[in-house]
Amino acid sequence: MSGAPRVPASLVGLVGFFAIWEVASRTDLVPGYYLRPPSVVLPTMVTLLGDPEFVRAVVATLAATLLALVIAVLIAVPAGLVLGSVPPVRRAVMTLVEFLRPIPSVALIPLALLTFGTGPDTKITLAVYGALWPILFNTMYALDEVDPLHVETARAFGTGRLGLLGRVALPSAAPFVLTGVRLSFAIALAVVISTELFSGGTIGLGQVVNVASGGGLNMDTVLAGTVLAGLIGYGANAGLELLHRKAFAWSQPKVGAE
Amino acid sequence: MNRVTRTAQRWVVFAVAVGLWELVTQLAKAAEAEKSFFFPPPSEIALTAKDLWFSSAFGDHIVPGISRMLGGWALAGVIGIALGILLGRSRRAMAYLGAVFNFLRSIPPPLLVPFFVAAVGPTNMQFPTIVFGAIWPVLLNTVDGARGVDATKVETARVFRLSRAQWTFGVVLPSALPKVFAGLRLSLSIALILMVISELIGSANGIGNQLVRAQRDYEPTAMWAWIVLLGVLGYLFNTLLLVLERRALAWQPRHSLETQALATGG
Amino acid sequence: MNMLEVDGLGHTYKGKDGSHTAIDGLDFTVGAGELVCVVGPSGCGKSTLLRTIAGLIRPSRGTVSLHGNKVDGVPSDLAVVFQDYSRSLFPWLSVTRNVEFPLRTLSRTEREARAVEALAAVGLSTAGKKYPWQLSGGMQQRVAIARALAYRPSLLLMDEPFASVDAQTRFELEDLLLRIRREQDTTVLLVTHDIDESVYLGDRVLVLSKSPATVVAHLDVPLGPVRDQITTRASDDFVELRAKVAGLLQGAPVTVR
Amino acid sequence: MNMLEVDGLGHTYKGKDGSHTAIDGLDFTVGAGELVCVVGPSGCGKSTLLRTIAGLIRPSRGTVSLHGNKVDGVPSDLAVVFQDYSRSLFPWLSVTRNVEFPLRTLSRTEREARAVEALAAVGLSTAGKKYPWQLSGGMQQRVAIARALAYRPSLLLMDEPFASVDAQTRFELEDLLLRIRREQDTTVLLVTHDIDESVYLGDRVLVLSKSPATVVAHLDVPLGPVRDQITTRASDDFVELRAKVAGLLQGAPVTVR
Amino acid sequence: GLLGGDDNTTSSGSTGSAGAVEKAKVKVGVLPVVDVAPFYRAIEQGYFRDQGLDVEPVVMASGAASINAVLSGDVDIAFSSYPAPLLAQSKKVAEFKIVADALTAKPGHIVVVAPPNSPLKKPTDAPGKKIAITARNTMTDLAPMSVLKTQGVDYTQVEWREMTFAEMIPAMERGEVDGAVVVEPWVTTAMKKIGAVPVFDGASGPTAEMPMSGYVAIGGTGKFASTSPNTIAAFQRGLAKAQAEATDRTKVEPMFVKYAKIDQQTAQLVTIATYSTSLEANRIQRVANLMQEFGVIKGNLDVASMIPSSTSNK
Ligand SMILES: Nc1ncnc2c1ncn2[C@@H]1O[C@H](COP(=O)(O)OP(=O)(O)OP(=O)(O)O)[C@@H](O)[C@H]1O
Ligand SMILES: Nc1ncnc2c1ncn2[C@@H]1O[C@H](COP(=O)(O)OP(=O)(O)OP(=O)(O)O)[C@@H](O)[C@H]1O
Ligand SMILES: [Mg+2]
Ligand SMILES: [Mg+2]
Repeated sequence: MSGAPRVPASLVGLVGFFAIWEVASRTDLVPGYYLRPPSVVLPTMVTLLGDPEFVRAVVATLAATLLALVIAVLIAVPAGLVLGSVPPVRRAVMTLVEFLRPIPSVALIPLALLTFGTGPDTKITLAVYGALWPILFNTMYALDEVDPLHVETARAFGTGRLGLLGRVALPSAAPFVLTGVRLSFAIALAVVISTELFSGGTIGLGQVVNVASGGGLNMDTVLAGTVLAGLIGYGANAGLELLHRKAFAWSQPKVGAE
Repeated sequence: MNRVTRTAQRWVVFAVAVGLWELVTQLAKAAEAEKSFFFPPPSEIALTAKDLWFSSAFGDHIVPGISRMLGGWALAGVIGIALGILLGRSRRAMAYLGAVFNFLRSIPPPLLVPFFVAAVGPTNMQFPTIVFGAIWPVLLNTVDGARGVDATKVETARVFRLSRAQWTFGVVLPSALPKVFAGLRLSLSIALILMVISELIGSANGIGNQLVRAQRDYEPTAMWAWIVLLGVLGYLFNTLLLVLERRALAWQPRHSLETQALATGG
Repeated sequence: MNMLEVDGLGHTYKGKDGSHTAIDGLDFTVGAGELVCVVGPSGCGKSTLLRTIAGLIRPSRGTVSLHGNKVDGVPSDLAVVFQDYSRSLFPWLSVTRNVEFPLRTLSRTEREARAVEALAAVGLSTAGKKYPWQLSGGMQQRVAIARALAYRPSLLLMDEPFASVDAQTRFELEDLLLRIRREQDTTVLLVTHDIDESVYLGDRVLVLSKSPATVVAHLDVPLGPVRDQITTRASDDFVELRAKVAGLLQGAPVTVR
Repeated sequence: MNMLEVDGLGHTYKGKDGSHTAIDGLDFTVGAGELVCVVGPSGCGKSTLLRTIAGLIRPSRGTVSLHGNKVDGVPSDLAVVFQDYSRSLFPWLSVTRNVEFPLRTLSRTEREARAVEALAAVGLSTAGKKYPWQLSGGMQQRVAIARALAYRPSLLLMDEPFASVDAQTRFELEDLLLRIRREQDTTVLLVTHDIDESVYLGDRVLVLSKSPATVVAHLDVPLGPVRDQITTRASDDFVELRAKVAGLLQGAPVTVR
Repeated sequence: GLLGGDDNTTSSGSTGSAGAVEKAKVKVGVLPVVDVAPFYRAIEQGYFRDQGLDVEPVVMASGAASINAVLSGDVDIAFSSYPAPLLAQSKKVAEFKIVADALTAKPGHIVVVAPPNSPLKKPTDAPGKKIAITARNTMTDLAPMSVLKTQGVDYTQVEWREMTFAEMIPAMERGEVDGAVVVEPWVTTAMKKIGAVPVFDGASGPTAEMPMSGYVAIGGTGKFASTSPNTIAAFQRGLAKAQAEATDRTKVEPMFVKYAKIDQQTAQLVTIATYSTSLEANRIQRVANLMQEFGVIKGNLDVASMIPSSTSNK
């Protein structure tokens, strides 16, 4: 989702969300001791960000997420190009893929813990596994939508199979692939934090939340972590959108949306 | 190419993978390798699975789990497509709502638990969790598709002063449809995944509930049986969705033999 | 009684790297039921002009009025045949459905009747069930024409509508257009790069200069409402007018009207 | 010495609901350095013919041979100007980059030089940095032509390449094509629906019947290699040939050659 | 090995008699719970250092995760509540050795609580009620089931609902569950936040003084528990010193606040259970028997075989 040019408007939406939350937890609509209001959570978050240990945890989570995303892109884009353009390979591999895809990383945490230990390997591996699919699928589907005439044009001018993939298929698929990357970022972040949350052992935002929720209703910290995760994702998304606008100026809608 | 070779093509990699899996796990078991306890051979898993799936667990856990998941996915699809078209074609809606959605979508589902617990309570949060998590691929892909409507088609629609319904369902939706389907397929597996995650909390039944119990009780064969069930279900629903997709996208040139040959360079 | 009034019309496309003035200070009028042909060099701004009249782009300067009302948004009762016809067809609809698509106010049977009639008129009776990408270029262009005709607009804008059909079909379509214009009293603004065609079809010919387009001349074509491919084209008036238009296009200083 | 040999060529499009035979039993040859124009009714199969020669679709029957070798896959040293020029440009590349696209074997400077030259030849020197959608229809078509010319193919296939440009530009592009053909000894197969153009440009004119296309006639055009828009078009030979082609197209039983 | 104790030449600590430790650097998987307060105190006070050990706590997310970490060899010793390692032992997942006992229940430590207006007022109300627990086959369901059984209440009719402690409180308030089984500090928290009242104590009658949790390691050839008897003994001595001091509230309360993230106010109120100073197989055997009684463990499990031979204070 992009194209939010006016900052005030986008703020209105966010502020509205926080306002509803505030009111809900201030009135007795929801248990306020549990769902702490943002007026408590946001300052807690700011305070936490002053704590070097917390910052280290956030950085650890972020680094793992980014690494996982990069690995996922490096695997999924070429794989998507091949699967999208060579039907026999697609037929042969997709059955296995469709069996693997719905297996939740969370269910694999214990096995991953046994295999990779408590280090960052576990969460990165699981995050790559979760983040692969949107990129892979969007690449494949984008290939289906490549204008056949573009393919014919390139072939007529003697472009080989690889050139076709790299110089025609990839550029025309790129915007949709990037949407896949945006989806995958959120998934990678979710898997990294969930792994920290459900397995522990490595430092990270999930670990902080887990420790905080273990010892009593430290919902301030839990929710601060939640909001921070949201903000990280929001920032990453904004960055990817900027990239999108810069890289794909040609794909901007030429006719204004009503 | 005839049907038989096609089917063979479809399953050969899968069969080889399962064969390798069996081989490796059997070897590990024979060698009494460490941790082989947690990685039973698929033949054993199959036996356990047969007993597990077709026992009373079917009605107690599998059916409730699946109905939650399918219901959640369907609702996520409807909301995702509707919102996606709105956000994709309206700058204003995007300006106001884009930020909120990007914020919410980045919160990992396990961290959203407090919100759902506060809103619907821990024993009722499975369904909303699934809906909330499965929306995003459909939403984002629909936005992309809705935005990508060819400029000449937009102008054509405007010139003929199409009604809002015609514009939405006759122009925007069909041109976004291939991307919507990509989103729906992603959402489907995410719905399955979230079904498992959401059943970890407050639920008395479900596949996720059983999976985690098997995990905790050190019953790796049962745990794998549930994992395999997720794979089977994912494959099944995906196949059904593909049939639907092929019908809905029958108009696409890519489904003609000519362009298929073209895409492969043949 | 002027159907269409264009007054000081100008449009500048704004881009990241500089802007481009496509048309500038255009003034002309088109009476109800008139058929006006627009000719001008490639890239001079003809399509831009049609787009502003159709209300698809808001002009940077000047106004377009229909029936005396300033155009702001797409006017009703208007049909356009786009230059980029292949992209203006909906690939997910069959040919018949494409033609029926804008006729939503009509009953189902009436819609079908109109589509059948329009497709027959452009010689595509047998292609109704096909999808656009299964058609040849010229056939796609004729589908776009059929769609516009089936709509029975009071103002019809056509952007090089016969560019992709063979000579024979082109003649037939030209005569079809003339007939429909007579029968339905449609006002037509037609962009063409074929000078003969502009004279053969037009009640008037609007000659535009090269980019940014300004009106070079506004020629009356006194050939009468009923025309014939062989006799009209052989007439002296026709040959003379045709030379005049060609001369104007090449920048010869001709003052007419 | 035949560059191109087409032998019993036929193609049937297979669809879910029935099949459609676009061309059937075509036989003809084109010598090296010849310019052959193809004319035929809309939808008869001209584009299909070009696609099979380019190796983009595998014909259902018959063979295409280049230099005596059967075509199987896309031959090297071939360029195509597609009828649907606007869709054949890559929207993610600027105009210059579009023209440079096929030239990846050349050095960077050489590529640029070729692109600049080709764009200048079609009158688009100033549009190099724009994206295709910022151009008018005729300009896009000229970009497609420039791309094919910059490639300097030995066989050039053109599908109604001048359909969207004004008369003046069309004349210039025709002459450009003739000049390049002479200079580079390119073999050209050009589909057009403009009968005058086919006679003006062609060494021979291939007339096709309506769908499924078969060869109706194969006319020699004895106008010599150097032609001129004014004198050639005014010559008696020209007028006679033109009438002959028109007659053939309308199905008059003429036996030539 | 590389990480072996040879590099640690500086100290054999105050009790040098036991011989040099085989592995100076020891990783211990722990949870953010009150049970490990003495462990952290031992680190802070340098009791492990005195024994020649460099102990690194690795905070895990659950007992199961902790067990998996020790199984993978990633940590040497894992803290867990007893049912998980005992179950794993009975399934022959690995050869578990109990290195040290951590906490023994005392009245008020594990309690079945209910919101004030709940229909669950006394143990006999339990059948048909929804009661929140952390997970099946843990102390949170075994202990109350045992109590109910001895009182002749049909425990099989209780509807258990699994959720985290944090979620139990709003769940009770919303009436989604009629009660919850909570351990400290959640007993105190539930009372404070929603005025929850105790229904019955989970550590009474058959489960009185029930051992709750301990530290385990993996034995067998080449495994830590077999190769590092001196290290284990050193760990035991260091921990025992802190466990013994834990009777003094002021010594553990700061650990609650710092490591279990319990707020100061609550920390002052929580019931502090008994921190064991000895490792007695027959006491821990009660947990195994309890699990057997409710069918969690099939067959006999001899806890004595799980006590490492090197243990000093049997
Ligand atoms: N992909 C396709 N699938 C099915 N039929 C097709 C396909 N492409 C073309 N046809 C059919 O083949 C016939 C010939 O098409 P072709 O495009 O070759 O005609 P053409 O001579 O180029 O016509 P025009 O001058 O209008 O461009 C047409 O009747 C068309 O309907
Ligand atoms: N979307 C756009 N953005 C920027 N410039 C544009 C855009 N559309 C057209 N132009 C420029 O405006 C000028 C006029 O374009 P227009 O399409 O109106 O020409 P035209 O007269 O229709 O030409 P043709 O006969 O070749 O179709 C051209 O120079 C073109 O480059
Ligand atoms: Mg134009
Ligand atoms: Mg064609």
